[in-house]
Amino acid sequence: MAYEISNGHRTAKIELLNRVGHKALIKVDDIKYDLDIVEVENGVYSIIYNGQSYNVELIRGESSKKFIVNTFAKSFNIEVIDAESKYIANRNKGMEMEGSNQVISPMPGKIVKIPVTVGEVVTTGQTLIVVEAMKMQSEFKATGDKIVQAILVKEGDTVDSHQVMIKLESINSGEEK
Amino acid sequence: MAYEISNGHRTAKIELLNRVGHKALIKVDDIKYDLDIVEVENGVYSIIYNGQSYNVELIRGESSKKFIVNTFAKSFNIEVIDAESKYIANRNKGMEMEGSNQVISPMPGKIVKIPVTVGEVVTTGQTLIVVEAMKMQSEFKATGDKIVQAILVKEGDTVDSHQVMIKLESINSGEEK
Amino acid sequence: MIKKVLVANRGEIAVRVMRSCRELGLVTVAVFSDADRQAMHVRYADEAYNIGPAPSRESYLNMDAIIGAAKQSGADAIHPGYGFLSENATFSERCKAEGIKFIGPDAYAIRTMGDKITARKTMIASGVPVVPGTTEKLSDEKKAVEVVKEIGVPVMIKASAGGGGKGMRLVKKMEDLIPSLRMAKSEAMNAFGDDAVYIEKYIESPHHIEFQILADQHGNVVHLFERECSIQRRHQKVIEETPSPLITQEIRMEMGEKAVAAAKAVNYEGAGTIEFIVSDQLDYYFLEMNTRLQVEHPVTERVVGVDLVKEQINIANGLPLSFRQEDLRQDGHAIQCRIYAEDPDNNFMPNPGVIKHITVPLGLGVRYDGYVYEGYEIPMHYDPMICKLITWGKTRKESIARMRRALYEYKITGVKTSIKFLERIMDAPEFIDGKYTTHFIEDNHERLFQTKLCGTECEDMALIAAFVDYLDKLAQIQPQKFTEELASNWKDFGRKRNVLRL
Amino acid sequence: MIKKVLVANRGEIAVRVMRSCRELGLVTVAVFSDADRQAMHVRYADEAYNIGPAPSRESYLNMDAIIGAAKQSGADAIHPGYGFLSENATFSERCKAEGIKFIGPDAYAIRTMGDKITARKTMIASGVPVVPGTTEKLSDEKKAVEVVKEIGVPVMIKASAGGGGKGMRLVKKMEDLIPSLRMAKSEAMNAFGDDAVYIEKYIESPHHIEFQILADQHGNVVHLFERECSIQRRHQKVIEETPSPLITQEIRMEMGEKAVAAAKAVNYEGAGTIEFIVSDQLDYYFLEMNTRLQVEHPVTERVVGVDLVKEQINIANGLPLSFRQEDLRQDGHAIQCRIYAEDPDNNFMPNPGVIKHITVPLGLGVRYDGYVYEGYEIPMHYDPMICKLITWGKTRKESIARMRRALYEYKITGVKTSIKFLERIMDAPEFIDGKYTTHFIEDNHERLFQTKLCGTECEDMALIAAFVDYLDKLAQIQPQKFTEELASNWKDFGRKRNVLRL
Repeated sequence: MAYEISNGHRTAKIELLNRVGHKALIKVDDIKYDLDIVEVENGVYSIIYNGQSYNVELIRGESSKKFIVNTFAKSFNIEVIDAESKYIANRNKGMEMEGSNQVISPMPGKIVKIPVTVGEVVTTGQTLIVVEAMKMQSEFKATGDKIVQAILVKEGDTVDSHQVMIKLESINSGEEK
Repeated sequence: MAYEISNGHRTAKIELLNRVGHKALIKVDDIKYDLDIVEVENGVYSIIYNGQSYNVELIRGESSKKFIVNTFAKSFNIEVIDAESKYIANRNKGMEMEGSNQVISPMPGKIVKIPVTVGEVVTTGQTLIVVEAMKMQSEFKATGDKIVQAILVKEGDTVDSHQVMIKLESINSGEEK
Repeated sequence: MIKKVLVANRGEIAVRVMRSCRELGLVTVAVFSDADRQAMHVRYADEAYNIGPAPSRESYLNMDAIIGAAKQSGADAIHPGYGFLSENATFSERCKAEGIKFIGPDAYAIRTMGDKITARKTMIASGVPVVPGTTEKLSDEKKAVEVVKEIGVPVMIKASAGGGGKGMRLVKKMEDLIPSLRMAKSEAMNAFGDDAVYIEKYIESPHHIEFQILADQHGNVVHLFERECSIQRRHQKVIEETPSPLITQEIRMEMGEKAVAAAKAVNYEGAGTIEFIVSDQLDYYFLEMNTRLQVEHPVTERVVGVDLVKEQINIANGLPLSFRQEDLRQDGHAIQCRIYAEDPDNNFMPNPGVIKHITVPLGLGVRYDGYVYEGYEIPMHYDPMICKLITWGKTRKESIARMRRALYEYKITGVKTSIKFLERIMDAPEFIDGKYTTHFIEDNHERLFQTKLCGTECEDMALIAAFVDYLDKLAQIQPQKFTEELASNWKDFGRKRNVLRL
Repeated sequence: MIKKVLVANRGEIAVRVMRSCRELGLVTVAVFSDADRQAMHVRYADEAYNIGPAPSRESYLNMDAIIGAAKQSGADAIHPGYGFLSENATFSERCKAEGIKFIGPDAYAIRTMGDKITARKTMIASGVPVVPGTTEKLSDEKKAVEVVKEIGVPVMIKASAGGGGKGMRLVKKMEDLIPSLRMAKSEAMNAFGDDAVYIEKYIESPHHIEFQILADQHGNVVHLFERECSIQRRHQKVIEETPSPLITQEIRMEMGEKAVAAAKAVNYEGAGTIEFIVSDQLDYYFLEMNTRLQVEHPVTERVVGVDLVKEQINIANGLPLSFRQEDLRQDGHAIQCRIYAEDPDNNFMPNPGVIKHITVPLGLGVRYDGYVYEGYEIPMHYDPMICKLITWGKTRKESIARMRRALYEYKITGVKTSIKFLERIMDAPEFIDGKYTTHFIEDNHERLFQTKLCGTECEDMALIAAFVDYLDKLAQIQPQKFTEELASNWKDFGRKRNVLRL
């Protein structure tokens, strides 16, 4: 069975054609790779292809289909797309929120300051929230003229990575809502 | 509930009296230990008792009750003894084979030579089997005058750690059989 | 003699100090906040005491709690590491009053050097060159205009109590002087509770070069040569090396003498660092003194062959220095990279988290000073530095090649790090040629932030690893489903499908 | 110039060689047996090729397979490491014939030094002192008696093709000579297919001291001083150090000159080692030459500041040595401990297995050359060495203290190791005083095999860790049962029991 797999900027067809022990024949789009692949440590794969030795380290994401994968040169966010993922993706398409209308914490931290209130009109570049982690304060600013729709945290709160902190509404895009 | 626990040369009563987070009150025989204990890595415990910082590393054995435990000073074979273990221990007591009547491989290796045959009478110090591992050959010798009862491996075989290779029978202890 | 040392710090420096204590046969005592129960320094120490909640001011900056732990454990000395209480004159005094040896200078030296204006005055009095500018606290704006007229723009306005770039203002045109002065004073007041500022000539192509000194209780002071620390980002050092590729042997010995004079001026005791700003023409000026061990001390240790922490302890024990200036020499070249848990592709945003997997670089000429381990969660409360990587080579070229090799070997997953950014610095021609100033990172912005190419094959290997992992994990969870899905892929395709149709 | 290097080895030495190749910008090629697919050298290399089944003679000793991999990968040079094919004259010749540069000496040097009698003759001709004894293959028993009458008992009978203690016989009384000679000849025939033996004067309190040499293709030969390797068990080195605590500077320079003469006698090229046996009175005699890199080369690298693998490659490239004898000096002191997967408490039985957990010693002055990682299974087919731990100190005392600290930090579970045995050597007065011979381990048997005391508290901590682990794993498997069992332990004892009775 062929799967689809995406690394953010490219979606490829991928198929396991054969596998015996640590030898595998895998087709990615039109290229067939005759590989020697083995998980040497938890999450660390050693791949030998055409004599080349590759070390690939991956971190399993929140679902079994999502990975952060590091090669020597680059890091990728990779997702295996099966029927279920496709269904969810399609269902969400209509209701998906514009990325810039959420303020998301990229790291765990502590809320130092929220200089805005719900309902307030904010302009491009205005500071919405200040988060502190590892002795450094990061200011998160409005990327357009918006209205503060909801503030989901309060000063002194601890936030996790990827947590939504503030929701906004674009002012000049009435059709979106 | 109190358990019994053995480290080979000593069997102690052990009981968890209280535990909140990583604080625990544990009684070993007559001593109550008020501890801060936390598993910092898989199988590695950090214990702080009376300000002293202990690092204890353990390897889980074939059953959930057996451990090899390394402290800075020494290594122990530890076994938690519950009702089930006691029953098995009692049941086996009668039929337990004398240790020296089995030749057991202490490490994985390859059988190089078996200079004895089944039924052969061997004398103290006579070589029974030669095992090679890591470029070194180890000879296993008879610890008494015995009869070779069974040879469970053959030359060229690979053996695992703790595998029984040869069974013997003591000559001058007819009552044992 | 000291028998038991409490290390009032955490992270790599706590472990590093304890290593030298252990080599000296001293018992080590760790202190830890609630966030640090699982930290390496707690595991490494002979004894460990909790000193309060996660925020530094309630634990690692809490003098009462630290003195309390010292009393409880019977420690006869406290090593402060760097940061936290290491340059706190009150803490040095407090230790003295409690009869515990503070491993570092006394309050007088810390105070004198801690106030920038007082330090400038003291240096001028001792014949150590300072950057041309004011020697008094500036309150009169007219006086400021006079000074700047004399030394000429550009100038830098700095807070006397300052550090870390706060309360600093660069003035390029005379008409910007007064507004900048007012802003700097207001910033300084906010940041340090003290609006004292002073003005210095701004050096156009500055190099940051510092000298390590050691001073015993008997008036002997030596310097252990320089460290070149011009690779900085937002006034934070990123890479340090010794010897400096800039200065000559003549200037080196001259600056070393001035560094010794600076330490003698405050009756210094222990290890300290005199920072200089150096122009392209090798004019050098005193910048400030750090009255503690520096983060970058390992490069000096490697090239001079001295364990600075052991020397600190020997000095604290009242022993005279075991070497004279003429016994010391620089052998080969050393570089240090600081590795942070941060995302260089996202404006160096801190990135605390759980370390999933780590492979440490090892082998000839590599030193690794760190504290994290697999499964350890880097807390969000403290400094994002994960480790320091130090390489040595017979030549500067070899030590760069070795650093490149070490960075290649260093793998860490779970948090984002600055490793690839550091690799790009090692490949930058200006760095390789040793021709760089403190503007290096700014000047090389484009080169330093471009990501490496990963061709189709490399990209496909990433996809394949994820795919195989996905299939294997699926097989573990749903062995049945997996067999069905895979059946059509196997060579004995027909037979298996028939079985499944039954 | 060499661009791609195939490393015909495995384990720590393969990784170590690749590190230097990477620093030189060379592409690395690994070869591996079926047992080594997951080995670190395969993961570290840029390229990797399978060369056959697990047994060495079918893979790492298989010249055809290795040459085949070199051809396939386009490697222009082969580094043999130590062991395996490193001292195989035929392999050196074969590489030459195939147009691949063998990084090491030519067949003539390997053959001359490989045969002990020829080597002795060559050394005598070059003015290098050899142990008094025969210079010809001994076949005539009368001749043997004559020789021994001349030099006097005790004597050692050795196999000409020998090594590793095989075919050796110590003769203390004249009447034992003939029977011992016959046995040695028979053993030599069995072990090496060659019954040639010779007789040497036996040195009563021998020290094993060797000199590292480097020789380029232009006739330049230098020595990089000595290594003291007298701590041996069954003729296998356990601990090495440099400088030797035994010899004087005068003897050092004299022996160095003889080592250079020895290398010149066979037109040597590359890195090599001249082993000497030294008496308590500092009489020294040529023992043998190892025509390859030694396991213990890192102590020399640290103290002399030279990367020996890089020098080997530069020499192979035809470059002249970049330093003269007078440029080299010894700086500080270095010690190496070899850590084996073996059980010192059970007659050093090899102990292959899976590495469960490993904590590597790090920090100032510590070098760790290894190859195992967590989850790696050490195969039973090859050498039991896990790693080499090297420490440096300004003085011998500091380097011992640092080794003690490093051994303390080094934790490895899953296989038994010699770590604690090595710790006891570091604590032995004879070792600390630097007054030891090759009989050290025998002489100190009782001290070296006594285990450390672990008091009641230490013992109880071991019990407690096992107990808590048992309870926690039980709770994961049987949450219900666990709750019942524990209920009586909790403070809210009454309430919970009531709930359970419902």
